[in-house]
Parts: sequence; structure tokens; C-alpha cells
Amino acid sequence: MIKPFYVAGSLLLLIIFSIGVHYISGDRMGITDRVNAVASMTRMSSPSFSVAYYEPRVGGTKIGGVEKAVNIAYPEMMPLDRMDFVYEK
Amino acid sequence: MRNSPFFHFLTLEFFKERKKHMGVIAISLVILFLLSSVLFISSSIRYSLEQTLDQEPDFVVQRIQGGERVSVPTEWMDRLLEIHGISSVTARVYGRYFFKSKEKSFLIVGVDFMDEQSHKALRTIMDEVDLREFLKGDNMLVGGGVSHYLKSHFYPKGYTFLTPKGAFKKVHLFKVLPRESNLIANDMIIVPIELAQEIFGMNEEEVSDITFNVPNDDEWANVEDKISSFHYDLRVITKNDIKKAYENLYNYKGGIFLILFLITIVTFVLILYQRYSMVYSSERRHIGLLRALGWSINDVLKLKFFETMMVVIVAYILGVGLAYLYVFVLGAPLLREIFLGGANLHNVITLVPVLNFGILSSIFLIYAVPFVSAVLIPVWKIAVTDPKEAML
Amino acid sequence: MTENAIITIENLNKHFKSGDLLSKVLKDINLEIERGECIVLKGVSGSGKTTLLSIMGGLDRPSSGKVLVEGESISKLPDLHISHFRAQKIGMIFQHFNLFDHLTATENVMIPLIPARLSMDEVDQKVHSSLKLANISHKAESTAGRLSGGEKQRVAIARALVSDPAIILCDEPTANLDRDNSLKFIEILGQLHEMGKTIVVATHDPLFDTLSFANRVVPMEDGSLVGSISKGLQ
Amino acid sequence: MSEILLSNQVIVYLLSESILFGLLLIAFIITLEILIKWDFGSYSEQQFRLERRAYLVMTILLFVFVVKFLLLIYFVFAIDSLSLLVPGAMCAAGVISANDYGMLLLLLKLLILFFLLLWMAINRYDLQAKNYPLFRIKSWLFVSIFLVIAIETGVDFAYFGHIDTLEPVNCCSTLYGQLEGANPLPFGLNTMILLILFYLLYVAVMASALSSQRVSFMVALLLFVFIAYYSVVYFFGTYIYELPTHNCPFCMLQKEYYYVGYLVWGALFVGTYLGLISSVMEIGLKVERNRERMVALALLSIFVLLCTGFVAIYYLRNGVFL
Repeated sequence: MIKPFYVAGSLLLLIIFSIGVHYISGDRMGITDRVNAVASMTRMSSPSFSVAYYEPRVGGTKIGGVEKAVNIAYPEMMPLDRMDFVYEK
Repeated sequence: MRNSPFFHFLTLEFFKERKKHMGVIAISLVILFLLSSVLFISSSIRYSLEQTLDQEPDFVVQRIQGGERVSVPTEWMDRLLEIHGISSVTARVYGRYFFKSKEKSFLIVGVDFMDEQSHKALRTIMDEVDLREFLKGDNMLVGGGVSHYLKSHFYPKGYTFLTPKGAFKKVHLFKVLPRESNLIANDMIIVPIELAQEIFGMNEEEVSDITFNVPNDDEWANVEDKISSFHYDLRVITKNDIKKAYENLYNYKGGIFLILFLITIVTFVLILYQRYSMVYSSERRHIGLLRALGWSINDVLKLKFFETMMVVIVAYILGVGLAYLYVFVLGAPLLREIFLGGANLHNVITLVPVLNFGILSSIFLIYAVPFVSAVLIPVWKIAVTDPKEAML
Repeated sequence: MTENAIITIENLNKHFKSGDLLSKVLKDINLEIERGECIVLKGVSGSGKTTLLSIMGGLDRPSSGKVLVEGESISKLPDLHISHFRAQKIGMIFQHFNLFDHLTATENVMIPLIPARLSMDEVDQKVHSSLKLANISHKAESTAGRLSGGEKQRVAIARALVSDPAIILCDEPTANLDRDNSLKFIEILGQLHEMGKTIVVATHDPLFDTLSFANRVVPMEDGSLVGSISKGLQ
Repeated sequence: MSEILLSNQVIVYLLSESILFGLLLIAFIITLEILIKWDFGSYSEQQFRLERRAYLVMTILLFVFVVKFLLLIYFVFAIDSLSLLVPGAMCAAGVISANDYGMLLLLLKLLILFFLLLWMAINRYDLQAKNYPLFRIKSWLFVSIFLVIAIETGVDFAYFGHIDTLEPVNCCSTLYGQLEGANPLPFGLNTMILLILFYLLYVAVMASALSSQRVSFMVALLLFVFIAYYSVVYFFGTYIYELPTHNCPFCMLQKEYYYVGYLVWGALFVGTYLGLISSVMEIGLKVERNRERMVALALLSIFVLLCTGFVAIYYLRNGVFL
């Protein structure tokens, strides 16, 4: 192998290394802890994506029909054509 | 490796002909950068959301009428407490508060601050908050998005809510939740539970829904069955449903992107095929000479294979590294809007760095397999060059 | 086939098909070259010298007939073997030198040794002694593109010699050289002859007519050998 | 579109498989041409062209082998991550059993890797000979590999297209667990005899390999893989999980167990592959393949040591067996 190649190779290694350092030393827990604390306090973790009220909060849970403004975490209710929903078992 | 003439020659050739590879590396870089950025953002969001799942209650009981969630009477709580294996039954009061004209909405959540868990959590979120002060009057904690919105609409101190009963309720803005919690708290307003009930026009016997935990995993199905037969208009949601919703959310935006991305990949493959056919046909004499000097087809294949792998790996490291820098150091400006949307309150979240085998290998495969496949036939074509080309 | 023959060619034909047209480049060639012989293939361009040389060196394949090198047929070997044969037995010197202009002399000479999986030290040693033999060691680290025609030719010789082949094939070696350099080249060729290499030169350069150490001059005309002027082994 | 097909890993996996299939189709057409027109004695331009094209087949197969190997690991990994979407699944075992195609797909994959490896061993030998003596054998072998891969690619799509995200599946404890009274082990073996067989067969494999008893080596090896699979699932696995009731071949691939499953299964399967290939080559083609056999023995020994090690470490730490 030739010298410029060693240089290029060590540059690439440096990139990997600095990513690793940033990854390990980053304030991962600080962010996660705060988000978790909010979830723990409110007992709900509804992602506050910036969607309009008529948009579904979770993509793809219901295709066709009118989408209702529901909390992201709670999927649409079960279809109305299911009789076990109407009658108590 | 250091002592191998083959690698010496390989790197020598690669370096001297680097201009030929630059174009391909540049295209690869753009593609890899886009792909990795999107996957990094979506997996970071998913990671954060999954982390919050541990805080979530195992079960939620809601009441459904006409397909809409309606208030639950608090007496249900007592009936739940009678079931064995159920613990920490808690009432929740929450709902969206709309600015009809602007189509913007807040999520108002009522919290019982006397509860041990909430108390502890509040201290994690903000170091200096005087709970007694907070509970004295009508105060609220708001997320970053809400605070920004209120300020820009000339409500810097507080906001007067209009309850369904027609009364006005003035609530003082007490503190803003820290920016790090924006992922779930951006459009959130936290108030004491009684105040939330007042804003939503509920009486004291009503709550939005009821949550509880079932510590023994094996009992989950059992408990779910029991509660479902409780009342005909009742809906039970388990933590697994929520987990799945997050998984889908992640797959939805990432997956749709990936499918669109396939078109780019096809174009990429065609460009590569063209380019390598061209580059290699200009190398015919060159390779013919190597063959005349005693290189076998296998030797040339090996040379070209390593050359391709070097391009692939260099582009991969640079592309992923750049995406990492863009997403986790710079916070992915512009691109994160795809994931956060712009219809409601503007959100600026802090992304937690997430790297794992799943993402890295997916990026590698979706890039390297089409790449090498596109190059395979041109490489073979050049490797079987007749040695007599050298005589021409 | 005599016992001392290193290359034996029997009833060799070569034709190219372009469309419906069949052009016969070599017609029924029979030739035997002994070990240590120096042969000059003489003829105008287009007489088929280069094609014959390529077939002897395993760079091209005959359309019919036999080519034996050291008793083994090379005309129908799989690629791995014919490449090995080229690397081990043949040293090629081309008309246009055919150096990699962006590499240095040393790197150029190294190329034939790469498939052999030697260590870098062994390679260095072989390259060094070969450059010395071709009298070009002083330019070892110069880029090939910057060398003069004569120097390039000497690097090409070094490259042909580096794997110590038994046979040296030269295709119009002096076509791109001036008279001085041509004479120098012939001088080196003489040394190689003394070392016992079998040498085949395809040329139309009259300089080679009076070559003192050439054993035979074989004139070629329109794809056939027309007699041969033997000078006898010295 | 089903949620499964939107999962990133599934998209990447299916794309890679499709690309490989496209390449193999090219190789397949060339191979057919070779099988029909090949005439090694001929000096015609066509024959030389075929000889060159055979190198394309080789290049493609080499690439396909490498990628298929990586994809197998990726596949298991993707399946594992899908277990979040499929109700009831705790690990890959549940997702694999989500429909009838899963297990078939996994078996096909293992089979294909073996035959690709065999093809490459034959090809290596063939290229080193002077007249391509085995080209017909290897061409027919490739034709059959291609057909199996065609089926596999079909099953790929069938499998991922038919995973129901609403219907609950069984988790590994139901799939592999001992139901009351039922013995999951083959031939009514009990754990003790299973273990004795395991170590006996290992000794038999080593002994027959070192004494160059080719046929018995192959037989012993095949029996060993079979018994080893059950031993890991029903005995050694419980020591990896440190839980006497946890019988699952997939959970050990997860992060909780430091991905040790990849090492365990990798050593077993690659070792077996190499051993089988060396004996097939030796019996069928009378070629010495000592190196492969030695590597195979080394890998199998690593496998046995690893399994035994888990038991030993557990015993040393806790002073009891499970």
C-alpha cells in the first residue's frame, strides 16, 4: 500500500472514531430522561407531531373513510360492522 | 497486506486514477446521505418514543359512544380495583383545545400532583419548581411550541380558555417545559387535574379514561377479557397496541420514503452501469496489457473487485458520517420537518443519537448490493479482455 | 521435432472473420525454434509477424494447428494456465513499449510479478536486479511517461526479464527508436542471447539483417514463411 | 399495503433478493447456452466466447454467495425486529411461524448456502484442471441451485405478504416448550441420552475425520447436526438463557444474550457445510480437501466448547445444574 492511501485510510478511521466518541459521550440520557419524565407525569406519551386536527395521528392505521382526530397512541376504534362490539358477551 | 505487491499496485492504481472514481463517489455520497439522514431521524424518534413506553400504563380503559371517546365515570375505578392482579389504577383527564380559526390545537393534560410518581417526575423535568406556588392559583406548565405560539399571539403571561359551558377561565403561564422534552411535550399544557376538568366542562365524577397496570405479564390476556365484558361501550387498549402504533409510525414515513427511494436506486444503477461500461472500455488496452503480462482473468477480477469495494466503503463511511453530522450534531434542519409536519404548532426537537446494526446494515445493503450488481457485468467484460489487445 | 526444440509450430493457421469475409492471416506455418536460439522474423507490416508472435506468446489462439512450448500444447489451455504460462515463460517487448505512463519504472517492472503472490521483499529484489540488467537502475523512480524513447525501451526490457522467462518475444522493438538507441537495444539483446534466452524478434528494420548473433532470419510474406536463412549456432 | 411490507428491513431484504435473482437469471441463461453449445476441443470463436462467459457465471455466483450469506443474518435480524408488529411474538420464532412459508424459507436458505458453497468448491477445482473436467457437473448443479433459488424468491414474497398483523401467533415457549407429557425430542429420547449421543457423535466425527474414513465421517456429521440442533434447543439453550423452561433456537440471537446465537449456529452450520463439502468432493471426485476438513473440525470443536462452556460456567457460578 502506498502512503497517500494510509493518509486517506486514517482519515476515514478518524471519521468513524469521532462518530463513536460523539455517540458515546453525547447527552443521551439527559434528553431521554426528560421525555420520559413528561410521559411518566402525564401517564401518556403522545408524540406532538405537528399535524392538523383532521389528520390521523398515526399514519396508515385507517385507510379510506374519514379520519378522526384521535390521540396518536390510540388506534381507531374497531369497525362498526362487528357485532361483538354491540352486544355484551 | 502491507507487504503484498497486489495491494501496493491496487492502491497505487486507485490513487493515480482517483479522478475516475470521484464522480461515482460523489453520486453515492448524495444518495447515502439522504438515505441515512432519513433513517437516522426516524429511528431516533422511534427510539425516544419506545423509551417512553416504560412509563406508560399497561392498560387504558375508555368509553366509546358513536365511535367517539366520551368521559368515563369515576365509579369504574372502584370496579377495576376489585379485580385481582391490578395495581395503580389512575384517572386521566386530557383533551385537545382548539383555536378554531387557526386550526391549531393544544393538548391539555390534567395531572394529579399529589401523586408520588408525578411529583418525582416533575422534579426530573425541572429542577426549581415550587409546587406549592404552582398549586396556589390557576397555573399551567406549557411545552415549547405552546409557549412560542402564545407569545406570538400576545398572550405572554397566560391564556383565557373558553369552557364548553361558555365561561372564561384565565390560566397563568407558570413555566415552560424544557426543550429536550419537545418530542412529546411541544403542544402540551399541563395543569392540575381539577383545572383540566373545568376547562373541558367535565364534572368531578368524570374523567377522560382510566389507566392501570398488571404486573404479571401472563395475566394480561385474562384481565383484558374480564374487563371487556364489563360494559358494552368500553374499549381496552394495551401497551402492545401503542407499541405497534409507534412501530407503524416509524415504518410508515421511513417505508414510504424507502419505496420512493427505490426509483432513485434504479436510476443510480443505470448511471453506474453506463459509467463503468464507459470507464472500462477506455481501460481496454490497459487491461489487455496486464493480461499479456501474465495476469489471469481471476487476477483482473480480483483487482476490479477490490477497486469497487474501496469505492463502496469510502462512499459509505463518508455518506453515513456526513448524515450523522447533519442529523445528530446539526439537528437535521429542513429534513426533520418531513417527520414533524407543519400543520400545527411548529416543533423543534432534539434528536437522540441512535446507531445500531439494523440501520447501518440496511443502509449498507440497499446501497452496496445494487451498486456491485451494476458494476458486475462491466467488470467481467473488462476482465475477459483478450491479451492480444496489447499488441494493437 | 528435435529434442532441443523449445517452440514447435505445426500446420498453424489463423484466420479472422469480419462479416462474411474470411481473411487468412497465417497460412500453414511450420517452425521449430531451439533452446537458446535467436530468430529474426522479417517481413513488411501486414505479413503476419505480429500475429505469429502473439500466438507463440499465448496472447492469441490459432484457428487450427498446434503450438507446443517445451513439449506442451498451449493452443487450447484454460485461461488460468495460459496466463500462468505467459507469466512464467514469456517476456514480451512491444512496439509501443506499452508502459503504464503514470507509474514509475519500478512499478512498471513489478506488474508481471503481482499474480505470483510473492512477498514485497522478493519482488523488490527481482525488480532491482532486472532494472540493473537492462541498465536503467538510475531511472528506477522516474515516472515512465517522462522517460525518453530509449529509456522506455529499457524499462520494457527490464519488465520482460523480471520473471526470468526462457523466451523473449520482441514485436518491432526498434520501430520507435532512433539509430543510436536501436543499436543499444541490440547490444542488450546480445547479452540476453549470451545468457541463453531464446529470442524471437519480429521486425522489418534492416539493422537486424546484419545481426551478428542471430541464428536464423526467417522471412515472412503474406502469412507464410518463405524459406529461412540459417546462420548456424555459434 | 400491509404494514409488514412497509418495514424498512423487509423492503431492503426483498430488494436485495430481487436483484440477486435478476443476476442469477442472467447466469442461468448463460449456463443453458454453455450446456448446449460447449465443445472444449473446438477452436471456434464461439467456444472461446463461452469460456469467457463461464467467468461471468462464476463472478455472479461468487457475489450471490457472499450476499446470500449476509442476507441470511440480516433476514434473521429483520424477522426478530418484526416481532414487535406481530401480536404474540416475543422473538423471531413467533414471526417465522406466522404462516406456513416461514420455516420452509429458512430451510431453503440453509440449503441454498450449502449448495452454493459446494458449487464454488467444485468450480475451484475445475478451473485448476486443464480441460474443465467438471463443467457439466457444475453447470447442472447450478441449474438446480437456480431452480431452488427461484422457489426461495417466490417464498420470500409469499412469506412477507402473508404475515397477518392482527392474528396472534404463538411465542417460542408454546412452539418449543414441553407440553404436558409430550416429548419434543425425536425417537423418544430423553435429555440424558441426547447428551450422550451429542458427545459420542462429536467424538465419532473427530475420529472418522482424523482417520480419513470418508463415508463414516459424512454419516456421523449428518447425525451430529441433527442431534446438535435438538441439544442446543432443549438443553444447552436453557443454560444460555439461564432458565430451565426457555427452549428456543431464536432468542439467543437477541441483544439480551449478546448475540451469542449467531456464533453458536454459525459455527455449527459453517463447520458442517465445510465438512460435508470436503467429503462430497473426496468421495465423488476423489480430490483431497484436507484444509476444508480441518477448518470444519475446528469450527465444530468451537461449537461444542461453546455449548459445554455455558453449562460449565453456570455450574461454577451457581453450584447446581438447571
